[in-house]
Amino acid sequence: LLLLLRLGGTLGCASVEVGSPVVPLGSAVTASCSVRSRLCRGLQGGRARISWMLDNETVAGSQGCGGGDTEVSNLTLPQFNRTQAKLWCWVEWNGTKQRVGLAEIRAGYPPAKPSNLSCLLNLSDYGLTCRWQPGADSLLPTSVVLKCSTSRAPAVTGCTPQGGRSHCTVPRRLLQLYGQMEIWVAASNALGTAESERLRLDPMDVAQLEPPALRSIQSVPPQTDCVTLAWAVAPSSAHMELWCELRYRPPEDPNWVLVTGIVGQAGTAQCCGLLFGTPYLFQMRCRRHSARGHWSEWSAARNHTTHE
Amino acid sequence: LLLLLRLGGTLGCASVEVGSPVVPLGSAVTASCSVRSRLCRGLQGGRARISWMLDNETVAGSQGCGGGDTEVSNLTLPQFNRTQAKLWCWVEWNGTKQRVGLAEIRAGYPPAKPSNLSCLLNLSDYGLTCRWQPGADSLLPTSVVLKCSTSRAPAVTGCTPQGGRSHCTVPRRLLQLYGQMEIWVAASNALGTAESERLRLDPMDVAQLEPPALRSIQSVPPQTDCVTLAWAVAPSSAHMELWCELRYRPPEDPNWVLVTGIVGQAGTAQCCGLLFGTPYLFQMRCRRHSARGHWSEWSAARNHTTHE
Amino acid sequence: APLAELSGDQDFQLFLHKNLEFTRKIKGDVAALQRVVCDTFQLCKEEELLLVQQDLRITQVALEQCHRPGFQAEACFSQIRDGLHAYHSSLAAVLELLPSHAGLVETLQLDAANLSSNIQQQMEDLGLATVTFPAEDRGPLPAFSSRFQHQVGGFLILANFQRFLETAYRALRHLAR
Repeated sequence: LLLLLRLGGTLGCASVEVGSPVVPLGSAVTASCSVRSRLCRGLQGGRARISWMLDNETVAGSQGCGGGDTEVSNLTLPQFNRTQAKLWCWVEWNGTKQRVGLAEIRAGYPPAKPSNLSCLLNLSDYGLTCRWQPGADSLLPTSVVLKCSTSRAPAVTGCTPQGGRSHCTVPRRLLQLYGQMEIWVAASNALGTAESERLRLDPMDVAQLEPPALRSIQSVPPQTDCVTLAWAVAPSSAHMELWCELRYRPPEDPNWVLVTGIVGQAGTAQCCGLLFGTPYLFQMRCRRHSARGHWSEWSAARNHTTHE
Repeated sequence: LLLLLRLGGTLGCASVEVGSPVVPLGSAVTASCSVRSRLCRGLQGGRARISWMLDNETVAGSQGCGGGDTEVSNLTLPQFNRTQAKLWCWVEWNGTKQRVGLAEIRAGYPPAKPSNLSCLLNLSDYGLTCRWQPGADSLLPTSVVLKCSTSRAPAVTGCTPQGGRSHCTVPRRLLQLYGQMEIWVAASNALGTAESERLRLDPMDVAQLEPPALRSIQSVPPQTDCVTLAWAVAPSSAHMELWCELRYRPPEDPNWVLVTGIVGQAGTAQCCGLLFGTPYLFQMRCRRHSARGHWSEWSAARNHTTHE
Repeated sequence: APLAELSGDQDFQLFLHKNLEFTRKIKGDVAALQRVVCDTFQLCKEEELLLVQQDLRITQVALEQCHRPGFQAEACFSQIRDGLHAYHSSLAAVLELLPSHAGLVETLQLDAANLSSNIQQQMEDLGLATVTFPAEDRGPLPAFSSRFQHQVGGFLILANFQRFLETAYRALRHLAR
């Protein structure tokens, strides 16, 4: 009543063997189809006439005796140029053609070496997002993972890119903040493996700071050509020693005036030499005092018109 | 100043007991705070002066000896009208007031009986979405679940509404299609439970059909006042015996002409008596032949101008 | 009363009409899966697999009580119910074969189980002799000796299930007014 299947691995009426189910693109593929007449009910005694089809195209094999009542047909495809194909073995039986064996063949390349690996630490969730160039498509199912190790823990999978993307985010729990880590990309498929260069970094050194906020701008005191700006860093970098920059310009002037070396958390900064009665745009950005890591984006612009 | 609380289960320096942590709104609340001076380091020998606060308001208790070196203060709140409050027990110690005990009290009502339970079966994923009226808010944490049972399986939780909503969807695997099911809502909180009326239904009888599609409309043959419409049911109801209706009207005419009793899967329907050279709007809807369950929405309207 | 006499009974007719529709739905879903097997594995014609089918020895679920002459309604109902139960288990091999269509295969298993228990419930309601099946009759999953055999096995299970449903459908329709 139920699906009664031959249990275990005993060979059936016919079987197809291939040198390798995955081959480099353009290389040769050899296959053989063995038909054991004794095990194919209805084939007893007669010689099995074996034929081949590559997907829907007939291809010629060479048939001979495989000893006992086994017929064998060997096939060589000198240059296999499809990335994927089904190789069917057929036998003629009672005037019909029967599919009796199948080999699914894939072709492609070993994985290319991933390159240009870079990472950024997001200070809101402390996830480390890394990006890289995957290199040429291997045309084969390829597993890509980002590996990371610290001085105190062996290499683990930091994250796995989804949907064939070339970036993923290592969660906080796998990071060693303020410590040295090694990060690299490992790609592997049936034809080989490849690894990117190893990035040695402290996640904090690649922190993407959130921009500071310009609170207010006032002239100081009314008759001078200076203004005082009140500013504050983003809460997520409140515990850091920062190095900030201010830039300002009249809206129509393409060139910014840059004030560097503003140190500290929150406070005020002063700019002098401004023209009177002129509208100015002000922006500020910061980065960690250790001069490692990236500048934050420029803050939202704030405008202020100096007094007459 | 640290709160003198003793770890582990042994009674600490003080403890607060309440009649019940959850009471009907407006009813009385009684509490007692027992202070065991011997166990309160620094309190030995002196009489503990106990006082109470309900959230941030002082409330008066009556203090007496609880035998041995235990002081007890009893408190009665005749009419507890807050839905939630913290009842603090304080003791004076070294000239300071110390929090030594806490009881968190909630008040509300038993759950109201859910009503107006109705369900619809979505034919794309065969999820049964049920909605109901929750009734008056009990002001207490109340767990609400949709229960379902079939003649062959005991009651199980069909689904749990999320975020206080009054609807949820029973997944296909818990349904008995074309069989009799019982479905009801069960609500419970600390003060009681309530159940809705039980809905006895076959999920298929509350299937929400997708509207049919009007494929084409042609005049038949050129000189008559009839048109033939070609229409098809939605794939999700391809296996159903359907009963359909057609309606049509000139755009500016508010009244529809209705053609009922169109039976069958896909085919054609004919309308006659149409005015010549007049633009008409056509729509169609269906429901299951067994007259059980809901009409589908009307199909997208299709217009056709009859020949001159 | 024997099933045939009940043909006039309104509840029985409602049961038949509902489950005729249900069977049509299941047949449609099996046909959809057969199209997936054809598109995915290029296994589309049963006549090309007669030889290798003998290797697999996938037996059909016989519904001889449902064929005329000698149509025996109660026995036919029992055979349909048992057959649905068997296919519910066999479809596990198809589930393994088509992971990206797990939803459709699982729906098919649920439908087969529901139809089987609808029939069981109706027989109980009519007081007919009933054999209750253990809820979960999951024998060991069949072990195929090659991917090709697994694909052919999946193809044949669906083909047999489609034939089974066709016979069951005709039996139900024979009783329906």
